Amino acid sequence: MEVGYYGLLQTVADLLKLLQKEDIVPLSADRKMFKPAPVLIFVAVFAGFAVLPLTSGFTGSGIDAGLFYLLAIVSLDVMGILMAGWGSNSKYALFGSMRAIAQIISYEIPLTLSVLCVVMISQSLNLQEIVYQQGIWIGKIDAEAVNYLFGIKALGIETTNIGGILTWNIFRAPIFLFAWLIFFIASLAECNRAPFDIPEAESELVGGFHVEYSGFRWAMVMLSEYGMMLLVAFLGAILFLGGWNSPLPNIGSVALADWTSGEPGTMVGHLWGAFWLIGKALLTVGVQMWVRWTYPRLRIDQLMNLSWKYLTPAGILLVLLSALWRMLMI
Amino acid sequence: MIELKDLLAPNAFDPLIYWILALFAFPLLSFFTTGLLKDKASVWSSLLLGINTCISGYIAVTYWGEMGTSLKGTWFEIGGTVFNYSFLLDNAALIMLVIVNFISLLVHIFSAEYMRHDKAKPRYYAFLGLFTFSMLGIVLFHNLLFIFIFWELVGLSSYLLIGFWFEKKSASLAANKAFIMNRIGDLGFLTGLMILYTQFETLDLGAIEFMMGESQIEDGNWVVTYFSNGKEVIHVLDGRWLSAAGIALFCGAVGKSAQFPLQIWLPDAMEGPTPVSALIHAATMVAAGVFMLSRVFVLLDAQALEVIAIVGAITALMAAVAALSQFDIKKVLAYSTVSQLGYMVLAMGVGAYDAGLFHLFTHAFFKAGLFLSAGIIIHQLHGLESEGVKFNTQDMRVMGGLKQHLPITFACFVICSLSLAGLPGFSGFLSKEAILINTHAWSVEKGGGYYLIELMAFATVILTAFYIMRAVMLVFTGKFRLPELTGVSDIAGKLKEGNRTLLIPVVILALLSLSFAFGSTFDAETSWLHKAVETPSGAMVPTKYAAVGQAEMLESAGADHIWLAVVSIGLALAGIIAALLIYKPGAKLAEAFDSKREPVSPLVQVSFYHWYQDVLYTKVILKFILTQSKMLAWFDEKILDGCVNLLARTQVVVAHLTGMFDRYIIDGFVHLTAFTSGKVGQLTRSIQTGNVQTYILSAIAMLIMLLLWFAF
Amino acid sequence: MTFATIILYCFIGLTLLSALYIAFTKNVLYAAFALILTFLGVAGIFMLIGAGFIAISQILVYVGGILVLIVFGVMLTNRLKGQQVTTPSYNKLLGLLVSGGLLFIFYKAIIEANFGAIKWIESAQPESPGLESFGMKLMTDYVLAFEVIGLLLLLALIGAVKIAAGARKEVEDAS
Amino acid sequence: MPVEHLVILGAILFCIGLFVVLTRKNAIAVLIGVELMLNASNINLVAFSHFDPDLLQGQVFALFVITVAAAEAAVALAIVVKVYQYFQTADLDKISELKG
Repeated sequence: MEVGYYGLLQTVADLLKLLQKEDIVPLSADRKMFKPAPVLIFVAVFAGFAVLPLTSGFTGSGIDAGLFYLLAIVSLDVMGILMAGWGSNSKYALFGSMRAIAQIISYEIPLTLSVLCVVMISQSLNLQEIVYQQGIWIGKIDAEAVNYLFGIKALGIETTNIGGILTWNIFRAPIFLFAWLIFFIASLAECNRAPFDIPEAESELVGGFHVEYSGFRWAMVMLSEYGMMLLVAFLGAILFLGGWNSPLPNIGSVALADWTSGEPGTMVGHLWGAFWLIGKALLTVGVQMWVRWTYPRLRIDQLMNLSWKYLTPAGILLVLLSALWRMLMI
Repeated sequence: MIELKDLLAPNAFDPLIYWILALFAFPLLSFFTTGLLKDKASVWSSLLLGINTCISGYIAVTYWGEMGTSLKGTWFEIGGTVFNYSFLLDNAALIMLVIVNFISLLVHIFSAEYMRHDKAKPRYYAFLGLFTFSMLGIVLFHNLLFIFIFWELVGLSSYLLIGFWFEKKSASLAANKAFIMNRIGDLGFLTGLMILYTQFETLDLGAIEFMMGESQIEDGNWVVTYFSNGKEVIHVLDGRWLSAAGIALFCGAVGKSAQFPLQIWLPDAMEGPTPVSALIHAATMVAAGVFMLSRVFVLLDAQALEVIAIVGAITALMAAVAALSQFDIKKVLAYSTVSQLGYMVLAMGVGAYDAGLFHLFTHAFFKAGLFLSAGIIIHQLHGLESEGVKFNTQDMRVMGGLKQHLPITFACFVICSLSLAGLPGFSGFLSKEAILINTHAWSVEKGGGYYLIELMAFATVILTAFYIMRAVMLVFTGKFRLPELTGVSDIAGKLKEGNRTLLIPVVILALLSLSFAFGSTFDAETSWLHKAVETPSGAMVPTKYAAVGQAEMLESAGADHIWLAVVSIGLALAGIIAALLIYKPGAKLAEAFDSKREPVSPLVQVSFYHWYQDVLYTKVILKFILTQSKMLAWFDEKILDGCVNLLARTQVVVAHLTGMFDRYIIDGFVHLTAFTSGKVGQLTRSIQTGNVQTYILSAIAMLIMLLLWFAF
Repeated sequence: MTFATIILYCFIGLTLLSALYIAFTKNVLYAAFALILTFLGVAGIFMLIGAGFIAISQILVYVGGILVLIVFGVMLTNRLKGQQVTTPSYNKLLGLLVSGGLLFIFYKAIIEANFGAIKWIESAQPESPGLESFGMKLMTDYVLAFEVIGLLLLLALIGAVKIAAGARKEVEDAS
Repeated sequence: MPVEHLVILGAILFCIGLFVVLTRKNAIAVLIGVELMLNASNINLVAFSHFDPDLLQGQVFALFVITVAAAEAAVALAIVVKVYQYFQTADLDKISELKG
């Protein structure tokens, strides 16, 4: 039984249903911590959206240190989870929150390192600027900026006006293919998605840190979790996959890139930009779901091993390589 | 004038030093390495000794000469005092070198069989090596300090070997006895060294001899003048110190060479393995004393020589008497050694340096031969022992008629015995003859009571012949007494001649006991060996104290040479014939011999118990000392301690009084002080809460006050 | 009074209130969570007086790092029997006196110093510097301090791990 | 917006931190107080930096202070955990081995 055409309104209906539900607070819970915890999580996650450049002309807040801000504000999420786990006064919740925190803090490091790679190549913390660099409108930010194939100036193949997929970060510096991989894996762990979902591990912990929540508080927790997924998907798209830039390059007179993206600031530009960015982000979310269905859950030691023994050293190596790559670009 | 430095100055480098070091190195190597080996120890150490013998032979041939080769060097210096080492390879040293090595080698070979079944064989061979090494030191060094060091080493190694079977109480006691008796003698030796050092400020024998020659007797004082580091030194000692030095040095020889009154250790030393006895008696231990005497011979004055002669004669006679009635074959030989050593010392005493040394050399061979023959007998008899049958393998009462069973041993034993008895044609005759002639000359010179000495020497001849033939008869003739004693009749058939390893050394030694080995049959004077060791002409000792010249003495006695020889041969023959008659098979004494127990006749007891010397020492001297100690202890305990205790009691009473004063009055003050400071401490301590926050609190409070102070 | 100034005072109020809450609550965990608000308030103030980078660093380091550490510390150093993790206090009066006294002195000093009258403050043109110049500054004028601080951080982390790791040994042995 | 207000805010925050440090028995609560004090100093640094002609000195130092605070917190908490394992308490009142 679905609501709406093809069940399109199902989410809205669920939301409405959950909002109407009774706000149950367990008797032994610490009310002062139990209650605000979902709010903190929700705020932390959705504050991150503030700096995302949705299109070429539309950004919540275009601050200089946008990327830095995003990483910082998202880490607030940890405190919320801690509050929730502790406040619930339930061992499952506590275990879940402990696991979640250990995992999030561990994976924050490779995540940050992979992001750092991008920052080193782009020389900017401003997300909008990072996106501009990856497309044909690079001139709008810096009139003298030039893109080369693989970012290597020595090759002499200028791609400034070709744009499209060739100017995406994973093309500007091909080592970013690995950086993006690390980013993707780490981001999966950041939002507690399978195969890194031991904090929720239904089979052992029932539901992780939010096991005691119900009603609209539970809805907020779930909303922020899926919000987080979308956020990291957006971030991945912006950092590595060209953001709102069209994937299609100009090939001589067949100016596919020009045709599939509008002049920044114009309505066409907004539409095309939003289309491409949301498309890329949803595709990433799709991959996340696909991974969830495909892979089994990791054990805690495997999880930690992966982060500390493989992803972190690889991330450090990539940072070094990015620095070298940046040398090639100028 | 004499400069001490010049006397001690090292001479030019001589490759001889390498040979000497090699001589020391091989026995020492044997000492250190055989302990690591097991069954191969005998072969290995015999090989090393063989090499050493070859080296000594080579050196002897190369450096054979009249004056001897001397080698000097600086050992170390303390301030201006030089301690040097020096070697002297004169003929005596070279012969001793060969003899020591050669007999040691034979003993090694003999022991290979004799000690075959002993588990501690490596230790045994190690000790043999050490023994040889130490003896070589005495022979080669020409510095009294080094001689003393090696002298002590010889003492140590003899102690180790006598007590080799230390599981046996008697063996360890015998070792102790030997060691202690030697210590008493060494005390004398050390005293002699000190006297010499005071006078000459060096212990190098060459230097001492030289300076001795330069020293004088003025107003009864012994004066030595020389330069030491450019400063003139005049040492003056009372003239009697000179005699004292000689006698003190002789004391060392008394201990080591088993002279009266310290000779009692030697018979007990028979507790060691028989080859060791051979080594001790022939070449190493007891020879050391005589050899040392020969080394210091020129330092001995007439007084000392007289003492030496008398002691030697007494020893010779006493030991010969003691040998007459022993049951133990090794004891007979042991007393015989003591007696012969007495001869040697006597020779030294009468100034017959050459005769004494000559007798030392000849004696070394025939006594080693006798001991090793006895060793064969003991070893073969030991082979008869089994679980059920135990007997004393050294007791002559179990022997008899061994001629049939051990023919070669018999032959060797007889040859060596005749040599000991001093029959012409054997080496013993030569050397003994020389001693007797010299003694006669000396007695004639001195006259009076000194004829007694000569009498003793001649009496010893007949006794020697008698006791050694007694031993031969009892051991080899008649019937085998063991089967009867044990009650096992077929035991006699099992007795076999010793194998080649045992026989070869004995045969060699027997051959060397024949006089032709020394180039002369009747006259010692013509023997090459005798010629090689000429008496030092002209004494070094200041003339007033020097003995009468040797040459004149001999000349005066030359006429008596022939009849002296006749008398001594006659005496020896008389002794032999008496023994043959008394102990011939079927004779009364020989038949009843096996049933003999402890002797009853007082005269025989005197002989058997060696003049009761041991008893005398334990009963009289020890008892005297013990009684004295007890008295002293009583005196100490009752009177001295009583005084002390009284004093202590008084002290305690006073101490109590002062203690009370201390406790109540002085401590009262101290406690008051302590209490006060403790209270103050408690007060101040309460601030130290150990709590950081309190500290911060007070610090900030202070800061605030400070700021307020400055601001307002 | 601009809108930004009102917001600024709001942040100041938030900071003070949460700090006071920390000072007077007995529950260590509440204090720790109230600290979030304090830090966020301070971050807001920083943001509004043109120190955006510091503000974000404040959030990242304090909230994302130190606070988590503190909360973990609370959890690790208390036997979790009941719900409340309380801490008694002592020296309350003395503490109040001393900190009050210090505050009084500070206040006096600040008023007397009259910062507003200082020339370089008076003539200053408050503006927000770019992130880029901040980075340039760090990598040029302050590069030594920057490197040293990095080294310090590394050493501190290694030290912390070393100190805390000792106790885990038996657990590892057991497994 | 006068600079005094911010400086006074810093002073108040510092004193609150000091109060916490002085009165709390729990070692971690004391640590919280220390963090408050560090923040107070940061406020001062940034506040003056706002008017600073050189503009960034204060901010740079504030950044350093934050870093040092992070290091300090890590080490301090490690020590507290260790102390807790040893004394079975994090109560500063009871950890007074140095008591005179």
